[in-house]
Amino acid sequence: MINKKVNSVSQALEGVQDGMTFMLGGFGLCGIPENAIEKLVSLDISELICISNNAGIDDFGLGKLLQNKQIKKMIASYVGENAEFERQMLSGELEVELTPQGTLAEKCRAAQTGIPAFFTPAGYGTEVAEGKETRVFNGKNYVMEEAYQADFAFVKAWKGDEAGNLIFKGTARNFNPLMCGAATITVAEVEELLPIGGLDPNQIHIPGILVDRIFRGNLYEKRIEQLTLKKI
Amino acid sequence: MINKKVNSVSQALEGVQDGMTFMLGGFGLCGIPENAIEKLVSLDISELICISNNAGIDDFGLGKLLQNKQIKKMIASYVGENAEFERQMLSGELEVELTPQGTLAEKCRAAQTGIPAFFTPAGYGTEVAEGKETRVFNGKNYVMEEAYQADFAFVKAWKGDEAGNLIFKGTARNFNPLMCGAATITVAEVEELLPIGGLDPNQIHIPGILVDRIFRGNLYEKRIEQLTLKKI
Amino acid sequence: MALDKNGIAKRIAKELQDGCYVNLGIGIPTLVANYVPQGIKVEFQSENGILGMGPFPEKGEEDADLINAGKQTITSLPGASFFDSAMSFGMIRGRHVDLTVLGAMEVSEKGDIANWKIPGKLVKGMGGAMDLVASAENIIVAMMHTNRSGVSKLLDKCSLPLTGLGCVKRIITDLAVIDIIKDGFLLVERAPNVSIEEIQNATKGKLIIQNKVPEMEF
Amino acid sequence: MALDKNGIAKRIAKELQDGCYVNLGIGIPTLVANYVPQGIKVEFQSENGILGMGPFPEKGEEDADLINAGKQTITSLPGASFFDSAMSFGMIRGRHVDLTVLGAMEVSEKGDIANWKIPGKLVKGMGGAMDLVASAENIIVAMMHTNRSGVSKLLDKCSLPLTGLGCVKRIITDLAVIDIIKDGFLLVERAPNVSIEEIQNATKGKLIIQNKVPEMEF
Repeated sequence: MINKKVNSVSQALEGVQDGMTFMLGGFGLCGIPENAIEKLVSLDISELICISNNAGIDDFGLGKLLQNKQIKKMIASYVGENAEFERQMLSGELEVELTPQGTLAEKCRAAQTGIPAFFTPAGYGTEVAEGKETRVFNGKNYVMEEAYQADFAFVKAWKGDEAGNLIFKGTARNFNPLMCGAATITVAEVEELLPIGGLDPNQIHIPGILVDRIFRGNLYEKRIEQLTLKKI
Repeated sequence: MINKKVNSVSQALEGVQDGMTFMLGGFGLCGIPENAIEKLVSLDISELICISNNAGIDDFGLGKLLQNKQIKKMIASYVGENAEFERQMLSGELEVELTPQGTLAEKCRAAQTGIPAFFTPAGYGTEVAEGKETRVFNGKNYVMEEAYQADFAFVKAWKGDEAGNLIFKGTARNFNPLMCGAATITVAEVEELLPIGGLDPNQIHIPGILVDRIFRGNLYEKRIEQLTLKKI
Repeated sequence: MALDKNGIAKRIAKELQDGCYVNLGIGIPTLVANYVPQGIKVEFQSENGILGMGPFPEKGEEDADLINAGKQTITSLPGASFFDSAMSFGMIRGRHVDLTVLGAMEVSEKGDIANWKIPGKLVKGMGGAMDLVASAENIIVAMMHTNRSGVSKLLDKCSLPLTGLGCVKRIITDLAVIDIIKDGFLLVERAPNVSIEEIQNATKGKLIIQNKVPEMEF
Repeated sequence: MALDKNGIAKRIAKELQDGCYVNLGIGIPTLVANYVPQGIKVEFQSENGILGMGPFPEKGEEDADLINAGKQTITSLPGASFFDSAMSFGMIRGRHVDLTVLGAMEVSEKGDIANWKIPGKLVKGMGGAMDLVASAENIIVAMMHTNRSGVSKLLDKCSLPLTGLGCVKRIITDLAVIDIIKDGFLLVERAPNVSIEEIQNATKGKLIIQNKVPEMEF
């Protein structure tokens, strides 16, 4: 097997540069590549374009890159719950491209699987469809959407092996599998890194061919955004 | 949970009619819905359109429906190794639409996921692209392909639960997951049918929402097409 | 008397049919899960990647890797499954999810809905709402009849950027149940002790009143 | 002397680079797996849904649920993974598979390939070949230089229905290694003891000979 293991987050991030486009997995703070983000915050890179369903919160996740003004443009579906984001957006400091969540997911998957464009009903008749080709299939209106192009994808999995195979947990799966192989270089961080052959081949969510570098994350805070408990 | 269990293959096939379009999972004889096919052979229905990567062999799998002359049109990617198929095709008794394998897979997935059409490079410049829209993205040529429309999908999984959740085994997975929910009614047959909650939610390949009826197959011959052993 | 949020949720729960897969939006729709009628089996999908969503966890049982689309900690029921966002929206676009209940800022008498942006003021983003409203077979809007300033949210035409076009089938508010029909808003039911006149006054779009309008039953 | 099928496979194996993901077609290409150079790690993908394909099983270890694209029983190596056909061709279209080796009936000097149909006579179908040739970064054709009747399979123009357009980079036959360049077939290497004249006679398309043409090394 081809071995994808790197020994540190620094090695995993080798090659990141100003102005690059990054994909980052996660939904809210669930399943975000915490270690990669933490490292990116410490690097002297900016003017980034980030594709991620959400933009973190003020002091966690992508919110930290925003605070640092490292992000030039954000491509996301939902950006509520982030005051600094809203400030930068309304002041014009931050470019924002809002995309329906299913379209965002499918545009990642399209990049992963060599589909340059596809049609979706989402956003037809709204400002999302402005300037885009629309077409009727079987009497219903659809919008043509194109695959993303990105330089790095940062994803977070639960378990992985050194061949780059990944298994995700619960709803921390979300966009992570779809971003693997969707950028020029895919960096996966995992909570548990097993030797090659440590995973059941039938249970692998993402085959190692879609991952270029894999490392075990040192620290996972896994912050909960909305702790909601059963009322007694 | 919503319960999808039916008690027999007869119940599972209720509603099949002359002239319908069926999707059938499997690659070669690997992972084919043996019990559904066996039952279809015994029913008085014909003029069928079948979407399946292969057409079985003369005396097994879809080959049996062919022998019986129940199939009007076959949509497949590879039909070698089937003399009766070749005879019917060359004599004009059988309509055949040959489709690149990846395109066939993606057209099923498109039907499953509400994508009416997508672009693929496969078949550009060949007779497969004749009459289809082509387009250049980033300097490369692509063909537009549309989602399939089918009445029934017959798939075979390894394990399932009564909620319709499915887990496939090895390379018997192939087209089966992609056909789930890609037709009006999806019928899944499994080797092992567990009560609801019997599967790890993290390991389910196809969620029950994409399956309408599930039953345990009585008989799996699982014939091997090319037994090939290590030379000693 | 106008319903509270739980009252709206309770009335919406009556729309649930046995064997339905349901996606509940953030806010009032989330409450619907508390009022599933007895004897009926429905499954809740949350678009961040779970089918078979269960109630909120007990204290100490919460899992950061198990949340709903509102980012709340949840549990999974036996028979649940987890999947990625492409599969999740595949279910939605592919019309496998039977019913979507979501909130709105405005609904027009053509069934247009706006719920993601107030230009220059507030931009939350559409999240999964555009996919949901463009795809679901059956879409119910759950909302208050008027906004905090008392202005009607049921309009002849939406003033805010749209989320979807001609997609809403039914609106359930604190005052009424209203269907979108060809000519406008058809008043189907009144909240208990709410008069037709009150509803009329709170509705800016064309309200159609046919025959006697019954009170909601729960 | 012209190579046999194993000889062709052996020469092709020299094209394998460390860290490559490779898809091997049916026939001669399958044999390439037997000759992976020492010290090099490659992974074999089979488009029916496995990455990390291993050798054929021992007697009694065969599993009907574990086959390759040629429908042969196989094994999986530690680190292997199974996946569905959409993911499999996603890997192929998405250019994650680095090298494709496949057979052909005809190849033209423009790099066009035909390998799925002889009108009126034989129709096997394209299987995954059209996806593979339209997508792979690097495509090597493995075939005999002439067909059973001794007619060249390297033509100025394909006479059979095409599988793909201008996609073949290199052809390795029983007689030669040939690259497709702008002007035609560039003769790169000769099989041991095969003369340039023999190759010229067996090639119908334009054969370009630059400098001295070395013999293949293994």
